[in-house]
Amino acid sequence: MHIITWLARRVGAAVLLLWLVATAIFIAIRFIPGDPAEAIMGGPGSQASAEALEAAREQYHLNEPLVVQYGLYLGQLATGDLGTSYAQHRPVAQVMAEMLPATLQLTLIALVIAWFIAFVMAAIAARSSKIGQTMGTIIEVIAAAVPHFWLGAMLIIIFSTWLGWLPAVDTGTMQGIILPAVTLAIPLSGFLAQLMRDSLLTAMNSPFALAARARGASEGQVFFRHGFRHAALPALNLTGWAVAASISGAVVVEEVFARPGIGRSLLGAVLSRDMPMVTGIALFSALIYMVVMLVVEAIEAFINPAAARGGDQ
Amino acid sequence: GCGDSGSTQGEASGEPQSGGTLIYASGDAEPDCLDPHYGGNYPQGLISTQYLETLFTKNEDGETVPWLAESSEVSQDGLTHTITLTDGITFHDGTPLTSEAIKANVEHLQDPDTASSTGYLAVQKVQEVEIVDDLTADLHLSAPDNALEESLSMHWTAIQSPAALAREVQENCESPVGTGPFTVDSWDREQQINLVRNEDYVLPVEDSERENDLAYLDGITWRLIPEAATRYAALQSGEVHVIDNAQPDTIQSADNANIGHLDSPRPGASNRIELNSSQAPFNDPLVREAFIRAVDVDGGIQALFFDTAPCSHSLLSSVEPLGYSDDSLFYRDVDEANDLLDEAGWTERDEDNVRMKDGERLELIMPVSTNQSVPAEQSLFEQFQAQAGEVGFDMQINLLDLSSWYAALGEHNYNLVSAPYTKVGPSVLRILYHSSSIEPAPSGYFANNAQVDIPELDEILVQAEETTDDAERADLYEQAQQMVLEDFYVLPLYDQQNHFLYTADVQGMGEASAIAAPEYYNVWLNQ
Amino acid sequence: MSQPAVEIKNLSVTFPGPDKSVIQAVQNVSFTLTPGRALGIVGESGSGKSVTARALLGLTGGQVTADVVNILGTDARHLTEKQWREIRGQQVAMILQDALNSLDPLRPIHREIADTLPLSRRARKQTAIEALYRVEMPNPTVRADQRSPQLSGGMRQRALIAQAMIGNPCVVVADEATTALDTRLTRLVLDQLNDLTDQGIALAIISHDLAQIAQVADEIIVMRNGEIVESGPTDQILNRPSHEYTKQLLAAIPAGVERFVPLTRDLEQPETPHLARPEPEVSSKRSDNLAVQVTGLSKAFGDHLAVNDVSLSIPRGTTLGLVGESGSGKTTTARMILGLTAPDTGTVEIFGEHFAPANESERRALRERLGAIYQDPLASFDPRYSVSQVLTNALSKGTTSRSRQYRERAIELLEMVELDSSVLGRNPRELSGGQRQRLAIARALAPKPDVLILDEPVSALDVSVQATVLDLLDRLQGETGASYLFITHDLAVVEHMSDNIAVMTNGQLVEMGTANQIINDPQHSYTQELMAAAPEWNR
Amino acid sequence: MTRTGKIVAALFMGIIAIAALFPSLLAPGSPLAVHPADAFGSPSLQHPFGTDESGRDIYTRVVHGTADSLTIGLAATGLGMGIAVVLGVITAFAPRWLDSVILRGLEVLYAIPTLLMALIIIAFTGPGTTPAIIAVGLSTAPGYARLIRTHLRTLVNSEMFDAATVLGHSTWLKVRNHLIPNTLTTLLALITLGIGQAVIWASALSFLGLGTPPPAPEWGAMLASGRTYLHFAWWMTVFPGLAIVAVAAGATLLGRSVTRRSA
Ligand SMILES: Nc1ncnc2c1ncn2[C@@H]1O[C@H](COP(=O)(O)OP(=O)(O)OP(=O)(O)O)[C@@H](O)[C@H]1O
Ligand SMILES: Nc1ncnc2c1ncn2[C@@H]1O[C@H](COP(=O)(O)OP(=O)(O)OP(=O)(O)O)[C@@H](O)[C@H]1O
Ligand SMILES: [Mg+2]
Ligand SMILES: [Mg+2]
Repeated sequence: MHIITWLARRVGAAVLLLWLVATAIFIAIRFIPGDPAEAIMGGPGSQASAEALEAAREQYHLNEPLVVQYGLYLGQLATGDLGTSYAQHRPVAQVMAEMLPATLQLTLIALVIAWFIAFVMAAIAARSSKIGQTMGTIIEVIAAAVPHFWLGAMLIIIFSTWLGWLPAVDTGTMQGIILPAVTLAIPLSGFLAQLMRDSLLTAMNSPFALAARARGASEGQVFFRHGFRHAALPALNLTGWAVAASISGAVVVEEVFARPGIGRSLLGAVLSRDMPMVTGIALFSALIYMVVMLVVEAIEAFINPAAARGGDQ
Repeated sequence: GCGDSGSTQGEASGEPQSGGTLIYASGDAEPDCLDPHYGGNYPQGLISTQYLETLFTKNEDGETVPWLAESSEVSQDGLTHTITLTDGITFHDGTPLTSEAIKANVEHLQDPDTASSTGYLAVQKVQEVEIVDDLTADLHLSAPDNALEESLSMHWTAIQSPAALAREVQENCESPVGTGPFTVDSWDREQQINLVRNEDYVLPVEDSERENDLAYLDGITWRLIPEAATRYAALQSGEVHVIDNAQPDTIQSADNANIGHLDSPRPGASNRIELNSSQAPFNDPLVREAFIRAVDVDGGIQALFFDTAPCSHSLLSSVEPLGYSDDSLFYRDVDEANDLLDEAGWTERDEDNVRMKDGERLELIMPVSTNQSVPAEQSLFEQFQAQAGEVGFDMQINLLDLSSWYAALGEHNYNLVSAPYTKVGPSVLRILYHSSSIEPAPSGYFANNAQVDIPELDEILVQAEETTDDAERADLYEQAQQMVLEDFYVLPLYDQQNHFLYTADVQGMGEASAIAAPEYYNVWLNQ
Repeated sequence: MSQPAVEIKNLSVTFPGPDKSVIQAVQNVSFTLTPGRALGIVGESGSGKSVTARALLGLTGGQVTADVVNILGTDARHLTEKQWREIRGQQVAMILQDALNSLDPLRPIHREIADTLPLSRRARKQTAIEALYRVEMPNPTVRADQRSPQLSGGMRQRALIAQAMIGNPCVVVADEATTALDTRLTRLVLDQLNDLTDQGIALAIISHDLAQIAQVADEIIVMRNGEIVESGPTDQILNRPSHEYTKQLLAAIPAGVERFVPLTRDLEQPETPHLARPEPEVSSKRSDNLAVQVTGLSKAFGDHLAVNDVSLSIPRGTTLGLVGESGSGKTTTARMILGLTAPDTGTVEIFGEHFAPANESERRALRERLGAIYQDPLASFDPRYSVSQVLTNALSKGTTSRSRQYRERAIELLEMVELDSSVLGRNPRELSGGQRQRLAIARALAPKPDVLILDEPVSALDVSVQATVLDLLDRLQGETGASYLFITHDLAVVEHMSDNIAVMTNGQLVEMGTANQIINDPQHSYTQELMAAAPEWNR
Repeated sequence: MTRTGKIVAALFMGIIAIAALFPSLLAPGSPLAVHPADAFGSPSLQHPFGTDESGRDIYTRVVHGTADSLTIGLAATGLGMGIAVVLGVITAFAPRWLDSVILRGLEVLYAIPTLLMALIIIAFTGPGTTPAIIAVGLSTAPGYARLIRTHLRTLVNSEMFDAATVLGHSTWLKVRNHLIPNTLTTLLALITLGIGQAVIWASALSFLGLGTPPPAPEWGAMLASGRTYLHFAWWMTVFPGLAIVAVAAGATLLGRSVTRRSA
């Protein structure tokens, strides 16, 4: 398939998906109990006057018929306008533009660390004895079973309080991101390693690995030329999910390590029922997910062009 | 018995140095608005203390003294307060401080659009501000108010530039303009608020020890670290210099860790549980007393607060000179509690061992605001829940976010509540226990959560506020406190806790504003 | 005779088995490989051929003992891994058994071929392209950049040969180099192996098919259960076999064997009786005489026309063989006949009754008369079912899989396919390939069908097992008078099994006629090409 | 897994089962009884996991919390799986257009991270145990639905199904004989794997103050209160956390062995 048509199709699908997410959220928000105008005015506790509520309704077009509201909403989205935060009274896009870099930085670093740990774990487990493998499985499973918030707390107490090696909160230096990123990475690496080890083992025992050995390749060469690629593929496939999972994790990790970011904004938005903010973040993470999926597909096509062209015939 | 508070005041060592940015880590919720007129909660007071100043303040002896005001005078009838401002003070925006500002600020507080609650109550009685000359204004009151100067010493009534107040609410929230030693430079939401030194600062009073009037610190980075453990870890590793909302356990271990501790109990009301007397079962004083007998306040506080919070048996903070305390009223006696409940007619029991009367269960609902209640306090309530359960109460704790908590109070859907209230001076008693406070303020808040409705008490409270005789005032307030305490409307716990920990390189800590918020004007970093 | 390139004496290989037991994979095997000559190793599946071959590269993964392992003058009994690596690829090269999977699907084949050469990146690629050119890979410069999934089976096989040749080895071991290929490609590969010996390389060629080995090998050793049962020059093994097992192997080859002559016959008896030829009962209704009639079937997948206007018929009681290269549409045709794939156009009639296209419920009545057997029977069994449950499920028409009520019928079915009733409790996974295929046949026979569609039923089996299954099918046809549609790519098998033969290529049916016509007098050019490629096998 | 491994795993699951069903057998005390005087006791013979800020025995609370935490995990997984099965079956058997509509919808939900979706749902329902169950259940459903759909599609297109078709078995018989039983093992594996994650998600919600409120001995809630005293009473955080890890890891291992066996 031509690269342009491929891209056009993928982008088309992504736009469709975003539209669906936006619509789903629009419908969902209409079901939320309580008066949105009240939420705008700071929740039921604020006891805003009737006039103030009316003004808010006017300002946020809450008096229009649903269809009109939907149209306005889509129109706004199409121009990149995500609305105004009820709680912060600032454009959602602006808030996200401030928060997103921190979260993306955290997620990306965590992803890299997770990949690295997973690969090392898989490589060690794949090459060791039966007992080593069982130990490997158990370590992977435990890594995947550790809740972020607990891990974060443990890492702080060990590396920050006891050993004093690493800061507990972001200090603006690269050191500050180590603990949060590792916290986010470890459970993820558990999942990835489980996946990678299976395919690594399969690849290392496959006929083509034997063929490589038969033509004189060393174990190391077999490992890097064949095992690594095959292990990377399924894990790569999971990257979309992994990014989504990291954003979930970021909600907790940002809270624990007092880092700004969309995870923490989301928590705040949910607590204050700041629906435009919630909508914006949901849409954004869907967008990120889709961008990641696109990139992943491109990388996959690079590693495995045959599969990208529609599999073996 | 309760322990004593252990407070290690910072002692300046050596010559103060200029320079350095102090990193402050706050555990409070991020303020919606940096202008404390808007709403008016304690976190706003804490931060605005650094960049706003008040007309009056409190000295070390707890007396109210002028600050931005040079002097003040009260008319014979108590209905006119004449305030004269100190000359030569300018706002951060360069405009001079004039009597116009007093008028603009009072009007701003009274404007419903400002959505002020604390400040609004403080200037409730001011009917009109009359400008006499550039530096003098007359405040005309609807009724005498001997607490007005105390009220004007609180940062919720701090004086801001009239030009700034004229801006959009939102804009003023982001960059309030005052006269303080620091100014608001920028606000990175959810992360930090950056304050920088006000290079044109003029200290309103004489201070012989200062070479110039400028703060030592280049600025303050006001970080938001809601997690207590993380905050303390950051302090321990030196990433931040000062933390607030210090947990009792960390305060206790701070001494060994070479960390300074500032205990600055808030003025006004003590931290207490109010028993909603407007509805069953607490409309019966016997049941109120039974509840108070059932729970172990002292034991709980001792364990949870590690002797950092002395028990209070008073309605008012221990820093209030007119506070009245009665130790004989508050103790635990389970047998007595059971007898009282029997006497009140709650004699049957259901299968969960909850007492019943006429088919009604002895249920208590306690909404707890997670934003306003520290974990140790929530644990204390949990203990009360278990102990009250032993005598047959079914006490439910509902953890709510602030707005839901307000909503629950607004719907009168509570039997017990702990609502902190900070105000300088004993006049807080009128706000908290006058029957008119059952009516909600424009912001929706009503302060008389115990719903005390005693005409005689109302009269005493009004009189106490209007009298010009200090001795009479003290006597009236003592009577009022006795009435509320002896009828068991309230279970006092401890002073409103306000603990700060700071690293060893922070020097000069200890000064605080009238509302007990630490000031950093004289603080310097020993680098 | 020249100096042997490889000399092996008393080679034994063991693997650790379950519960501390020992698997004796190879025992006391001795042979020599000589430059310019080819040694054939034959034997049934699991006889230890591949393990023996891998021992020449130090890649068995098991415990190896031998009196002599001499590879090009090196005593290879106690080599380190590093020393072995110098032998592998440079001195001894191997073409692995599983051609379809011996190239990493994620890497371009030029890398796979040349990545161990001590040359620059560009030079390596150039060498790889030259090697591909030498093995007659079509369009080598383009193919070099492709990955194995983009290559056909034959191309992959040739790429593997190129890979083996690139280090200029003195010894080449080809393990089942032709198993996966259709007739034409087999021919091609065998020719190329022949070229190797001409170049003076010592060749070992491994197969379970004596017929193929015979075309290349100068000498043959026959293995069974890890041991050599017989060895000698090709001519002697083929024409004067002394061991009973060798004779059986020879007999199992279907090429040239007449219809209904059992392949598992006892060679001692000169005249083996033919199996009973079924007497097709001629019905009065003409259309009823055709078990299957297919008219104008077409099927497209996307814009690829997999089957194009195919019409064929199977007279009652006869076998129609369907041959054609891979991807020619054989399976798709069979699935349409079975009503598993809906045809785009065309109809299928079973015994004169309309069968497809139709609603499943409409044709359910006819289902009883139609059975099917596939290449991979395991996939068609419910993984949770035991043999008895598989059969019970079929016998009870799916209503139950556990009732003891059907036990007797199940045992009967097993007897029909010559399986012992002791397998009833086992899971099909625990059966051998031949046994599984028998079970599949037994299940297909449960509703007593009149037509069996057999899609490559023996392609996965080695020759000796294949022989037993083919005989079984023959016998059953004799007993039940069923009609077969027999799909295969193996000309020898189709010749042995069919009354009529149909030939497909590119989705089209190009020729159909009696077996004799098609084999001896092919009309269509594709059929002619196909027949010309078939190995001559004279006995 | 080795023999000893299996025994250890079985023993472990047995202890968890007892803790969930008959907690008093393992810990006779009350998980709610407060003893302010015993607050913040470090682990000792009397209190093997120490005591918390109200003097409650953490061991007792962890044991009694098993039921709470597991129930939430089970209920959430059950809910998610129930929805997923319905959607999965519809998409596997529905006409192409309906399949692609539902598939798109699932992709939409899948694109929104789990915890984010749970938070959004809680924005609607408010915090609490039931909302946490609903939130975790709903937000895990799309992932399961996709897996189930693929699984069913594979089964429906399998040679096993073809073989039954050729034998003339009706659709219902095929579904009954092959589809349901073969899916059940997969579901069982998914459920056991899912419970562990559901327990983690639910405890994350409790930790954020949106799940089960104190003083219930739910592990996430215990962790949340313990973390306040992290520097002073590490045992309040460590043990409930270990319990979560143990149960989640145990469930995963169990799920994997189910998958292995059915494979
Ligand atoms: N790595 C191994 N571990 C255990 N047993 C093995 C191993 N490799 C081979 N075997 C066993 O050794 C025996 C011989 O296997 P081998 O692969 O040599 O057979 P083969 O003759 O090549 O059969 P085929 O024709 O099926 O390829 C078999 O029983 C096999 O199960
Ligand atoms: N379900 C399907 N979807 C798309 N293409 C298909 C499908 N089934 C078969 N094809 C294509 O149709 C063509 C014919 O396939 P078919 O399986 O019928 O060939 P065959 O003759 O049986 O080949 P082989 O000998 O390899 O089994 C091939 O090109 C194949 O890729
Ligand atoms: Mg072999
Ligand atoms: Mg086929």
